[in-house]
Amino acid sequence: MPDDDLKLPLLDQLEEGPWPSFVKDLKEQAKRRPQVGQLLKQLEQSYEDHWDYWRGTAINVPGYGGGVIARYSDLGERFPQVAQFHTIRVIEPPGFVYSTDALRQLCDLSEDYGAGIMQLHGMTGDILMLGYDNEKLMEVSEALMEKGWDLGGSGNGMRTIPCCIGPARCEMACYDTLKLTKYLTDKYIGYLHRPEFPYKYKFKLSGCGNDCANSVSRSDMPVIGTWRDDIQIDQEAVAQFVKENGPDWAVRNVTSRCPTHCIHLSGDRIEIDNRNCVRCMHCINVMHLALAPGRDRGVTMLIGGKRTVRSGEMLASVLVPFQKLESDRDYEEFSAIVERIWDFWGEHGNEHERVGEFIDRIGLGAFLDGAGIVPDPQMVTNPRSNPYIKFEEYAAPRLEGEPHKTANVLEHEPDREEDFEGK
Amino acid sequence: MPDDDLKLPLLDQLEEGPWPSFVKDLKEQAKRRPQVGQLLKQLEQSYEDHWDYWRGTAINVPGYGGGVIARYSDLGERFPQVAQFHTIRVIEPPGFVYSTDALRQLCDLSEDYGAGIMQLHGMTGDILMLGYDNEKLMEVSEALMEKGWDLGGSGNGMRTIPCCIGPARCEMACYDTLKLTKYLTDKYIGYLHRPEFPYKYKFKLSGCGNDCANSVSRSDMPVIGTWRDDIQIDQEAVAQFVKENGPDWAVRNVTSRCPTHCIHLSGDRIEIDNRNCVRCMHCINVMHLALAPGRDRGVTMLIGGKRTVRSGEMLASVLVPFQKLESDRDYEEFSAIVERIWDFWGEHGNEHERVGEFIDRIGLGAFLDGAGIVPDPQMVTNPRSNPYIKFEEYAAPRLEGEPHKTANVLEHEPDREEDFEGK
Amino acid sequence: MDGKGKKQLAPRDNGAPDYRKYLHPAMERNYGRWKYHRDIRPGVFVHESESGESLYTVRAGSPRMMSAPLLRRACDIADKFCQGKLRFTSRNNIEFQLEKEEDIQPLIDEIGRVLGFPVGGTGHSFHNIIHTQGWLHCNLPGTDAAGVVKSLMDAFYEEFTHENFPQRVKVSTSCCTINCGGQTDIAINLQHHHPPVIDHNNTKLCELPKVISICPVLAIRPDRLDGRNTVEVIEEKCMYCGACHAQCPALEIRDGETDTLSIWVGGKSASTRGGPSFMKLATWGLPNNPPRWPEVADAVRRILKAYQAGANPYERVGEWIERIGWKNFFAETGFEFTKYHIDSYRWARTTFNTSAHVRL
Amino acid sequence: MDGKGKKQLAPRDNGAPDYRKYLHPAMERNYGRWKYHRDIRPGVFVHESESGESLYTVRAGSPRMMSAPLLRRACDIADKFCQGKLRFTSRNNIEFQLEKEEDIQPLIDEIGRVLGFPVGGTGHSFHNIIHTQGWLHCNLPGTDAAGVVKSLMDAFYEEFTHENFPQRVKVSTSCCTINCGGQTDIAINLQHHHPPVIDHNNTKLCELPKVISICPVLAIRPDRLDGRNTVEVIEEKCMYCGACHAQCPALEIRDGETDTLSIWVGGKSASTRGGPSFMKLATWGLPNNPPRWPEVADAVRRILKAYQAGANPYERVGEWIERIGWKNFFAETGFEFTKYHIDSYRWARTTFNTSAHVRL
Ligand code: SRM
Ligand code: SRM
Ligand code: SRM
Ligand code: SRM
Ligand code: SF4
Ligand code: SF4
Ligand code: SF4
Ligand code: SF4
Ligand code: SF4
Ligand code: SF4
Ligand code: SF4
Ligand code: SF4
Repeated sequence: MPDDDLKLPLLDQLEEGPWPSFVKDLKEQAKRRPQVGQLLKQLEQSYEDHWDYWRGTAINVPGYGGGVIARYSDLGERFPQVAQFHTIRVIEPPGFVYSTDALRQLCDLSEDYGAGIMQLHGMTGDILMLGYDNEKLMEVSEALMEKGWDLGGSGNGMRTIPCCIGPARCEMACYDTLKLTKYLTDKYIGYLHRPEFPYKYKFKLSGCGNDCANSVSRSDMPVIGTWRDDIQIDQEAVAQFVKENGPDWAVRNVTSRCPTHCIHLSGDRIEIDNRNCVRCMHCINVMHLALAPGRDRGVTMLIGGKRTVRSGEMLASVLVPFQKLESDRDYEEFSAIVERIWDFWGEHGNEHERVGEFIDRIGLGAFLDGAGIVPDPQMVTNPRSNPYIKFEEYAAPRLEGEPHKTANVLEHEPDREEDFEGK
Repeated sequence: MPDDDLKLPLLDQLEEGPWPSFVKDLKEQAKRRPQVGQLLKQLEQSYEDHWDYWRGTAINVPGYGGGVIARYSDLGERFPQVAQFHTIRVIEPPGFVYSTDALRQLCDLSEDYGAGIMQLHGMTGDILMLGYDNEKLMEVSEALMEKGWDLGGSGNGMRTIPCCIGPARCEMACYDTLKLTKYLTDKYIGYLHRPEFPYKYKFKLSGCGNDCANSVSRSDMPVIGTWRDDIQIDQEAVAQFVKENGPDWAVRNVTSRCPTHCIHLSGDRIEIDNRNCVRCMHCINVMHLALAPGRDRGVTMLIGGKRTVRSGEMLASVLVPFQKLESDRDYEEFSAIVERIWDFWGEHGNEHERVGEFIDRIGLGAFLDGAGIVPDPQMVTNPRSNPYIKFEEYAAPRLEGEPHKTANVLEHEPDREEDFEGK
Repeated sequence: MDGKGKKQLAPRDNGAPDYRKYLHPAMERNYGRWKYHRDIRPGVFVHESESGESLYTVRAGSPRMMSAPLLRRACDIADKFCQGKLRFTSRNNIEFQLEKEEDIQPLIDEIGRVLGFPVGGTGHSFHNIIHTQGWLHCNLPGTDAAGVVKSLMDAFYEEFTHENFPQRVKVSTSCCTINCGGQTDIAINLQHHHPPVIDHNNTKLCELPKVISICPVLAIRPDRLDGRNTVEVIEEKCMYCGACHAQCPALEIRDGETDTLSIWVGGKSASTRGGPSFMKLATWGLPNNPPRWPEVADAVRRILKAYQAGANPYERVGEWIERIGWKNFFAETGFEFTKYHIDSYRWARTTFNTSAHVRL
Repeated sequence: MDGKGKKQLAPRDNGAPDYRKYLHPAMERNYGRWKYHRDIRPGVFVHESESGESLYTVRAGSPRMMSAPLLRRACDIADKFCQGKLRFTSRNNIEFQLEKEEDIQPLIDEIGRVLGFPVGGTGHSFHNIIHTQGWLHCNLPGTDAAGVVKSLMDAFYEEFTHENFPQRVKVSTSCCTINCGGQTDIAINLQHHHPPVIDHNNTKLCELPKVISICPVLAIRPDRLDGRNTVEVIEEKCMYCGACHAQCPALEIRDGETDTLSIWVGGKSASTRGGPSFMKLATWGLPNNPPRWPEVADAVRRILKAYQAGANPYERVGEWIERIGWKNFFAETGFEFTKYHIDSYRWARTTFNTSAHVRL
């Protein structure tokens, strides 16, 4: 029954102010979908009590191990319409691009089966469709799939992949982020739908080091566009830039900010020692009419980012400094790396252990070995400063004639206490 | 019996080459002191076997808990003269300055009772006098003390303190390193001679941030000279410097190397934003005819440096950003800080736990609390990036009505396994 | 639990939608051929292609949570101005694209009239705040997210619609210590202050070994109570991280009375200049104060003011602080530096100032 | 163990010698009044005082280990030239001080003739190498120290007596993994390759709880053998640090056959510019090859050559490497980067390159 006259003393205060109010919008929608009114009432109760009233358990659409976030209200008796109020995660179109047809289709499905409210988009990139009960959940899933949409990730599997707008509308893009998003999603859709990893695995794809997809801080495997030849310089545009801004400004705000001091302004020309350029993007960003990434492009693959829980914040770190991503062969090489990592982590990772935490436990050197990746000085800011190294080269049977075993993930596995010790 | 014709096929090769040869010198000395010949023979055996032939245990001069490094030869039957071959550590004169009388006195004592060989100086700063047997050890100690010398540190106590030459011969010195060395040594001589700390405690004193005493990397409590007013600038000398070297050179090698970019060359004048100067010494070092430390001087006290063993390398970190060190009162304030640390670490440190390791175990915040030192943002390069904080402000009895206990060293003590876990 | 759909559900594995169908025609034509962009005004920029074509983008701030009718109205606008195409950004904004410069103002007017959304959030502005579920949908939150964001965006509306900062300002919020929110220039996060309280009657709900093994500091151990298996939490070890709570609701970490908010600064994902960096604790103990959380906006404003006054062009918040030093950051914002600001977790030592570098 | 001295020994607690008596008269007069210094030539500099006085210092490289007769000869020189005063530096050099410039050359000649010591080791030269006891006196060494240093200083004699580097080059050696040697620009350290071998008959010598508790990774646990208490080492956990060996000789960590030397670069104590820094692994597996350790000198020379060619003025070894990047360091020295270079100890993660910064 629509509730036309919602009185929400606390939430009502969020109707004020210049920024668009979700309360106002939801109140409107409450007139069409009564569960939205009850949602707001429960929210009002939370605002009053400083307390949350949702419980979660797992509900799966048959054949899928994830994609649904189930929510039951603790206040279900008072608010029966939100007693079951689940969210479906739907894979977004790469680059978050929509035709109005497609978006209207989602709107219709959302209202036909549920509360008719959506979040565009979730922090991981999914289309979040809120407010389905157990029954409608199955129906709307079926309907979505019928129309070509697909459920997004949750649980211990590959997650829905977001990417920056890349070549579709950005001059900085060093590879086709949208294409790789679709390629990886489609190729590994089984890993997304039927999770079987130790824990979640997120890709995030950015076309260049500006990292508009926030990949380094929020994904297990950031893929970031880069180049291996020289920065393209249009010296006439440089001269123009210097004329407009003055050489002092250019030095103070462009060249002197280069992290490796490899770019210089000499007169009204830019000179770059490209051997020392670390592709940080700064000079290109500021002088974007004059400078551009090189032409021999590809990606840097990183590994192990995540946010806070358990380990504290973890930024991903360099895994493969450069990988071409143009031919089919390049894509296969890329995939082969991904698969070797999944195989190794999949076999040896503990439950609930992100790949970055796994690396912390066994050591990056051992991880590279296990995943078959060649160590490279670019993986680290500096080599180790302590001498606690177990060189396999010198290992020999010693203790009571037993064969020598080197530091090895298998040894560490059963021994939980070691997780937080040195190795 | 002197051994005039030592044949040492391996060591003899170290007689060659332009650098002064300790082998040649010791061979000479072997003619006067036979134990030196046997020392060389044992060393030759080590060179041949890649093996060491010394064993250590503790020998103490009565009333002293340290100062002697006892050595027994495993080859004592072959080389009876070095069967006992102990080293005495003797406190050096601050600044390593000697009169020839004093040095000759040491030479005499060294030959009268022992092998007549010395190392000037040990890595910690002691005069190392080598080659005494159990009996001569007592005699030479007595003789040294009679003449006003004193035994140096070893074991779990305060160690002999070294300092840079400071005001005695350096224009950079911001406090009297020699005076503080003598003050601390004399005041705390009991802690040096009768060790009762959890583990060793090293001071190293440097007159300025150049740290010629290597304090940050090699001592538990570095004391480094600094100033809190402005860098002294002689603009005429600046102009002269710019004239001689050119402005480009000055920018490239002086101002652009400033870690906080707070120094600028404008024309032939130097301008410094002293609020941002971190007293790194670079500009003063290079332009030392034109720039000098400010006049309101004192010290920065740091804490917790050590080298490798167990923890890996540890550099000391800022404890007290600025402490005056001129009046008696200043010295007392300084000492009060030292004593609070010793009290707290002394009571709660585990055996064999350097103060830096202790801080790692209990947390720097808890350490400051325990030692009564006010937290300062300068102690860290940045505040924490993880939210794992136990605010005492919010602590209240919760679990089964028990009083709440906050993170506390006392809780950690019995629980060894926690040493290497997060807190 | 069986769906009542016409057919039995089976995995379709459709994968990702084909984005090519959804690209604005100008995007499709100039895919990979963009040469550069220019800022036109706050919220509006243009990209120029090698082909000589221009594509204008108008960015409108959205509240992320939207009703179907509201979204349909956005579609109406896109149909009218944008050849039936629109896109969203990674910060929940809607981007409308135009081929003709003269459509910009009419489009902006239409957005304001039909959606009530402001245009802005580009370049060196205060960008739209990214956020998480909060009391609207999650089962773990200690605070709301949408409400905090609405309150902040009201407070910084001017900053969103103008580009008056030295560099882009990115803000995020999270509603529990799991922190689904982003690592950004400024973040508003929840802080718990007690170990979890165990509902011993409820522990049957969860797998005990799982909840025991999830604790990063081994603070949970098996226990028996009234003949049943349960767990106990070693209070001294527990650091209130809430990982156990996410695993098992019987370990309740939240406390409506004492949970507070803290503010973090200096996070960055971009590899620009010094590269990505963590955000660090700026201030703590802000009351969890719905519906408007005024103390949070005050604290954020203090940071923004100091940043605006002190930063050099292109310096992100964290870069500015690194340059002036944390001592001056605390002095200029008026926040107090406490022992809690000093890291005590796994890599604490690596945050210590291991030099004689001091600002006096 | 009772001394046979005339009286029973008792603590005298004399404390530190009174340095004032030992200062060169010009030092005493100008104590705290020095204005600046100038370099005269390698090994010689002058300090000027506010008083107008000058003090010339001549620095002579010593092998640290010296016989009484040799030291007496040094005293003779000081008596002749330096008003009976001399000093040592923190790097084991002897400094002779003069008030008259014209005495410099005669003094240098005398040093050469009487002591055979070179003059140098100042400014931007290869400074005297600091070192530890080695097989001469310690009970723990896996290699010698004095011998390694003599061999290296022979190899770099020219570099000691000239000032041809971009900045001072400080080198240290250590003879076991305890590393009594300094954290310096270049360090030569010993590397063990096996867990300790336990001499079970000997464990009675030590306190078992102490040796168990000293292991940083809890690799030692109590054991019983033939009815006696002993310990066992969990080989997989042990990282060959040797801490137990220092505590108890029955846990033998050394191995004359497999112990090798490794070279570390980029350590620094000075707070200059970026501040102090750790030294990092450059190369490993150099044979422990007495009496001349030629492979060590070769490796050090590779570093010095690349440093000399590539560093900017005033850049210490570590600063140069940071600027050009470790990739180029390995390329220019020809050392191989291996998985062992990647840290695996407590703060390993903080050494990872958490950015998209790559040199391609
Ligand atoms: C919906 C969403 C927040 C939002 O409002 O946007 C979200 C919501 C939840 N996250 Fe998250 N996370 C969401 C993005 C993130 C992100 C950001 C990202 O992906 O860029 C992170 C940080 C990055 C990372 O992966 O570390 C994130 C880190 C977590 C974690 C901590 C994982 C870790 O190992 O650190 C958990 C807890 C867990 O997995 O046990 C978690 C768990 C959860 C759960 C499933 C809580 C639970 O266990 O029941 C939340 C469901 C809320 C709900 O009712 O829908 N969520 N979560 C985001 C997913 C939307 C989408 O699919 O598009
Ligand atoms: C549309 C969007 C990509 C997308 O696929 O959706 C995007 C688009 C552009 N970004 Fe971005 N960035 C977008 C999110 C991001 C993010 C992620 C985020 O906001 O959470 C970041 C990383 C933030 C971080 O480090 O934490 C990001 C860091 C940058 C930077 C680097 C800034 C810096 O110096 O640190 C640039 C370069 C610049 O400013 O010139 C950039 C530049 C740009 C340019 C100018 C690129 C171009 O030439 O087209 C685009 C116009 C931006 C504008 O706002 O003026 N974009 N950009 C995202 C818009 C978000 C929004 O609605 O506000
Ligand atoms: C003699 C000397 C080396 C030298 O040739 O100069 C030395 C020699 C020994 N050191 Fe050292 N250390 C010497 C300076 C150092 C330094 C450097 C310094 O003080 O600047 C360090 C590194 C800084 C530090 O303190 O961390 C150092 C760190 C150690 C350690 C590791 C302590 C730690 O916690 O990291 C040990 C092992 C221990 O204490 O258990 C140790 C133990 C030893 C012992 C006592 C080995 C033993 O347990 O028997 C060695 C006695 C050798 C002998 O036969 O005389 N020595 N030791 C140095 C003392 C001379 C002096 O008194 O002037
Ligand atoms: C004599 C001595 C102090 C002492 O009490 O014994 C000393 C004396 C001077 N040092 Fe030093 N330093 C001495 C050991 C050190 C050390 C410690 C060490 O060598 O182990 C360091 C720290 C090394 C490190 O960072 O690891 C040291 C780092 C400096 C620096 C900083 C260099 C830099 O930029 O990083 C300067 C400043 C400079 O070079 O202008 C300096 C400058 C000086 C000056 C120029 C200071 C002055 O104005 O008088 C002195 C003449 C030095 C020369 O060699 O040209 N001294 N100096 C030490 C001589 C050692 C030797 O015999 O070779
Ligand atoms: S990450 Fe780079 S390529 Fe992608 S949108 Fe941002 S600036 Fe463009
Ligand atoms: S991209 Fe970054 S590293 Fe490369 S030259 Fe430009 S500013 Fe320097
Ligand atoms: S540390 Fe400073 S004061 Fe001491 S000798 Fe070195 S430069 Fe001079
Ligand atoms: S002392 Fe260092 S920090 Fe201060 S102005 Fe000079 S170079 Fe800059
Ligand atoms: S931050 Fe916590 S409460 Fe908020 S959505 Fe994520 S898991 Fe839920
Ligand atoms: S809150 Fe965190 S630290 Fe405390 S018991 Fe739960 S998982 Fe362990
Ligand atoms: S480094 Fe090791 S072997 Fe050498 S003196 Fe120090 S403790 Fe002895
Ligand atoms: S060598 Fe080190 S790690 Fe190995 S058992 Fe001994 S103390 Fe432990």
